[in-house]
Amino acid sequence: MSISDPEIVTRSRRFDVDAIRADFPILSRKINGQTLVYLDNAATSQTPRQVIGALTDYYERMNANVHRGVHTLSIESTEAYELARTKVATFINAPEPESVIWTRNTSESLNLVASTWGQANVQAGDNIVISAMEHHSNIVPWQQLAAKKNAELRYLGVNADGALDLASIDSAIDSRTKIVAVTHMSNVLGTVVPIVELARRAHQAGAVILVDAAQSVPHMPVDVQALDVDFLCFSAHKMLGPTGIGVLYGRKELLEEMPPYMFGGDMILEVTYEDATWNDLPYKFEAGTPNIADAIATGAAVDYLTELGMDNIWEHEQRLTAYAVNQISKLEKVKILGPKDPSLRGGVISFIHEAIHPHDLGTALDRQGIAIRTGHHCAMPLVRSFDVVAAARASFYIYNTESEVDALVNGISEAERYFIR
Amino acid sequence: MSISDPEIVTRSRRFDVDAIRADFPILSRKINGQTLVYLDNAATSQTPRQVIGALTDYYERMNANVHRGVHTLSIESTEAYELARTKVATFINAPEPESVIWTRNTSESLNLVASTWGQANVQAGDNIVISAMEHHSNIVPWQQLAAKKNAELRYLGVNADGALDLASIDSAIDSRTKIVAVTHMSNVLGTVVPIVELARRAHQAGAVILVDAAQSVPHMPVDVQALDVDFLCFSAHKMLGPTGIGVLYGRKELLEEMPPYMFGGDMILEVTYEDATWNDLPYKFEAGTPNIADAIATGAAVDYLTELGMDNIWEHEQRLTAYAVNQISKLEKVKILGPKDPSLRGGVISFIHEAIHPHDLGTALDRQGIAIRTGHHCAMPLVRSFDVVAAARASFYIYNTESEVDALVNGISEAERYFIR
Amino acid sequence: MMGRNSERGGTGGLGDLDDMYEAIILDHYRSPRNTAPVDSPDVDIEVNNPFCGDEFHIQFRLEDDAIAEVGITGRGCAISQASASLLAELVKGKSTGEVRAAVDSIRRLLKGEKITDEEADVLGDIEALGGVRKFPVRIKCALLSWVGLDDALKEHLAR
Amino acid sequence: MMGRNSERGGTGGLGDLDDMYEAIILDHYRSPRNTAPVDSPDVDIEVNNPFCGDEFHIQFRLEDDAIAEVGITGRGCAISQASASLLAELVKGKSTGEVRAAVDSIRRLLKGEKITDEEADVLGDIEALGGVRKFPVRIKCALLSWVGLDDALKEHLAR
Ligand SMILES: Cc1ncc(COP(=O)(O)O)c(C=O)c1O
Ligand SMILES: Cc1ncc(COP(=O)(O)O)c(C=O)c1O
Repeated sequence: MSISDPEIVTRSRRFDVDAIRADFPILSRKINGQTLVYLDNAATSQTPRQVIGALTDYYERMNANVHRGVHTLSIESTEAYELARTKVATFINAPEPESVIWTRNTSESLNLVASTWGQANVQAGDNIVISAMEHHSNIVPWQQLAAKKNAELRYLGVNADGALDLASIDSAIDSRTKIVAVTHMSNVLGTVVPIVELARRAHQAGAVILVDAAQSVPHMPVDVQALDVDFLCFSAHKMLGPTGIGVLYGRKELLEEMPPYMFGGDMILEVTYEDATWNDLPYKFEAGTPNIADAIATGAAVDYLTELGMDNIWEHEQRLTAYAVNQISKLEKVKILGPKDPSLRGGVISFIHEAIHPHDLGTALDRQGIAIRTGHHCAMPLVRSFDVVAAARASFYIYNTESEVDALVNGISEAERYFIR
Repeated sequence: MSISDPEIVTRSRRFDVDAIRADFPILSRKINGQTLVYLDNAATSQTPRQVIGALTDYYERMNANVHRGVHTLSIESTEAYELARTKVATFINAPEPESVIWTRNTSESLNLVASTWGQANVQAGDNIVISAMEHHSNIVPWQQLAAKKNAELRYLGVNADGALDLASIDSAIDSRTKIVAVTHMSNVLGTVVPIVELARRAHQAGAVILVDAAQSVPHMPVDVQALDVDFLCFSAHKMLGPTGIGVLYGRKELLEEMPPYMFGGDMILEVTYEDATWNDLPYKFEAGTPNIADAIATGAAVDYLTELGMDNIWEHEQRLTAYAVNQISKLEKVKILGPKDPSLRGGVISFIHEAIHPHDLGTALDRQGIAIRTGHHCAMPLVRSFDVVAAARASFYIYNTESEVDALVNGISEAERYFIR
Repeated sequence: MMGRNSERGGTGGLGDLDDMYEAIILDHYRSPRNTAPVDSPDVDIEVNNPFCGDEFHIQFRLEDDAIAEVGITGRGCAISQASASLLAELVKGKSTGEVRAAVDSIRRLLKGEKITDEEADVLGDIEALGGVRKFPVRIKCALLSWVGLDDALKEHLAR
Repeated sequence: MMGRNSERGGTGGLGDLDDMYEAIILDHYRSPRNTAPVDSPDVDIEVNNPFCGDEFHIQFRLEDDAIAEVGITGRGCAISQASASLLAELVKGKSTGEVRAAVDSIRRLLKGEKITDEEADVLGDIEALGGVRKFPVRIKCALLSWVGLDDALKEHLAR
């Protein structure tokens, strides 16, 4: 994230948002007579024609079940499927492709680790450390594991300004901590969490660290070796890819020791009527026919992002976020949750209107073609800690512009004129 | 499957294979200079432009995360996603859409039942009954469950002619049987298993019955109420749909009692830092962002199949299978596994060449543009019971023709000329 | 994307929002009726929708099987608040049977089913909630207090 | 699809199959060498590939660190059978070090890496296996007996 590096500033001049927008067919759609302003990227991102084309191409040219087929289509689809895995591995700088496991989504990646690694490694009296700003998918699997194992679930705190309470690390992580499982970037507050520091502290205590990177991998350079993390989870649908596919990266030594998650198909080495043995990584964790087409399309999404440059993407979003925080703050009745300093956060801005319920605001914006998300954002306990039960959230990606931020701010004013008299 | 019904014979005249073939772009692909002859449908089926179009349309027009979004795209994608569920429910005559759960594939559906229902209902001393012709995905989850619970795994036998040994039911199913989990149609032998009879016997014993319908739902009319089954599992990719999505149908009363499988996202009702409660069916079993695009495309596949008529499809494949069994049997060195009587089997024909190893045969056929599968077909113990470790398999679908069967037979003769001198 | 701001400027931008937020709904949202707590209520329940966080506290006192006094407070979106206020107005003085019939009418109205002229007469202003039909995710908001009331009545009568 | 049969008729249909199944491979497949069992072998192992079911029984006897006698039997596809037979021919009389070097050469050959002229000389006919490179799923078949032999030697030498 060396955004002050001169080389990168030069490259970012080539970050041509108009050209990017032209790659996304949906962005020219009219909603209620207005051109779509899509600001719900933290929920799911839109899909460029390159990714849609990868899907179409797969089904029109090489669709076949992978692995062990001797016919041409099967050989080609296997190669394309494994090439996509290699692309993802390179993208996050995984030491080898077989430590990249395909799952359905971030949630499945998290459940996989809690069920297999957790089942094998967490004992009564141990503790599991997560943070108070996790998505439900990184809370509930650990609640369940802790309850089953008689282990303790501990929370790192969140300050009033939405930053992680670093002081809480001392009391949370100790010699009985088995795993620290934290988000890299909050999907509500936009807060970026200091993973390197947490990884150091976790490893010092003899624990492993898992990172929920659903909101970071799409938006910033993520290097699993530089971060020194043991597990990393993310979803393709939030990074220009298709729905239905996600990734679990795991340190190879850990993955090798873990029992399988599901049984059948590719994950099998040998079966008798009495017993079975498991295939090598990564197949040990991929039961049944994989999501071949969407894996290949994820490879195309990674190509697209790599070509833009993750540094440039982060810089674009930082600029947009600073502008948006500034403009939204001018609205008197609106309060932004999370860090005000744009350098501490990504392009996810949740806010509360003191007079308009988020759902009414969301509906009023939708009438103007502006898509935001409203609700608890699958982070009920966190949202409640701000003394509300629902918030509005605008979140950005590569194709968003300052004039779309203007449309949002203007749209909120319109809603005020409508609801407040 | 009333294929002698005059009404249906009339309709089948309208089963126009040339018109069907025109819907499948891949079928005009050249492989090694020859037009593709795709006979690997039991592994995965090809995809018509209507299904590819549903995917493209989704990403170009309405891509958004489902459920609880108040903006137009989210409302539209939610409706399309739930409409697809309703289409699948109608297709298998499920009493209500919420008993249709989206999974990744048949394997995940089977693992889900073994892990949740199995975990809650199977106790030490109980037994689980499967058959000797199951796919690994319907063997290993039950082996694991039995081992964990100290329960017994029992196998219904398979006769030398590939039919289920009905006599073995008496000794296998008893008052300690908790579940009978069997394939509807063998992916190796093509054998159609008498589910109605097994369901009756299972229910008589107080057990539930699960059907692995991966090879039946794509090819014949399947009615969960007429069959009187409790669980039914299948994959979209074998029925013209996309990869990465499957179905678990379950009787609502059973699904309601089952604990969730994975945690997070849509399956949550409420979360506090201490605890969580679950959403209603079907969401209780759908953690995280679902595979929205592929669910919608599965709806398009169901539309395509419904328009052709499952009775007509079954009739077409019966005709083709009878022709293929007859033609292949003329090859002296080839032995077909499974029932010779076409009315007892579907369009999956595994065979062994006494002089050519299946892999060499597969490669030789591929050089002629003919795609078959070779190997153990994820049914190692069954294949071994025929005293071989690998077999060649040709399997048919709606777009296959008698002249493709001729090409296969001719291709085998070519391979004989090449390998045997 | 340029010029978007001016393109959509003015106050006409929210035109068909009126389909959902009819004047009567905005009125009840801005000035909800019957919000005073009820002394020694016969029914005293909380209803909530965890997905949007809307929460209402519904109390009422019965006299000879008719609702003599009602009080509803809570927080929620314009739709759920107006709906709760409209409900409070409707039920006052009605017998439990009449109330449950009205709940049934409104459920069918929101599902897009036909209701009879007599039913419409009973609902009166409440028919305005029908505009929500076009916005399926908001139907739950409109129904929240009604479903809560119905459950509470059912339970009360079963006692 | 019509006329497919005649279109592809004749014997020319399998043209580039020869890339993989060179004459030398077909020859070793049809008449495998050194299939007789070895008396009191120093190394006696089974290797198998569960995915295709190929299985070989490899035995050999050492004299002064050289392979004096070798016997390989088993079943598999043309590639794995020919490969096993070629292996048996190669190793006879070679020192364990020479054999392990040859295994390394063939591994690199099949990975598509360059091998030196000296290595090619050692491999001789075995270079024919390189044709399998174009058929990635079959590389495992070609390597099966070599990997098994290498593991067995490694273990034997470690004793
Ligand atoms: C009978 C049977 N069961 C289960 C499966 C597994 O299906 P999937 O790989 O889609 O999970 C298959 C497909 O190979 C099958 O044929
Ligand atoms: C931080 C975070 N974690 C996890 C998830 C869950 O991702 P998915 O729904 O793709 O499983 C999300 C997305 O909503 C998220 O933002």
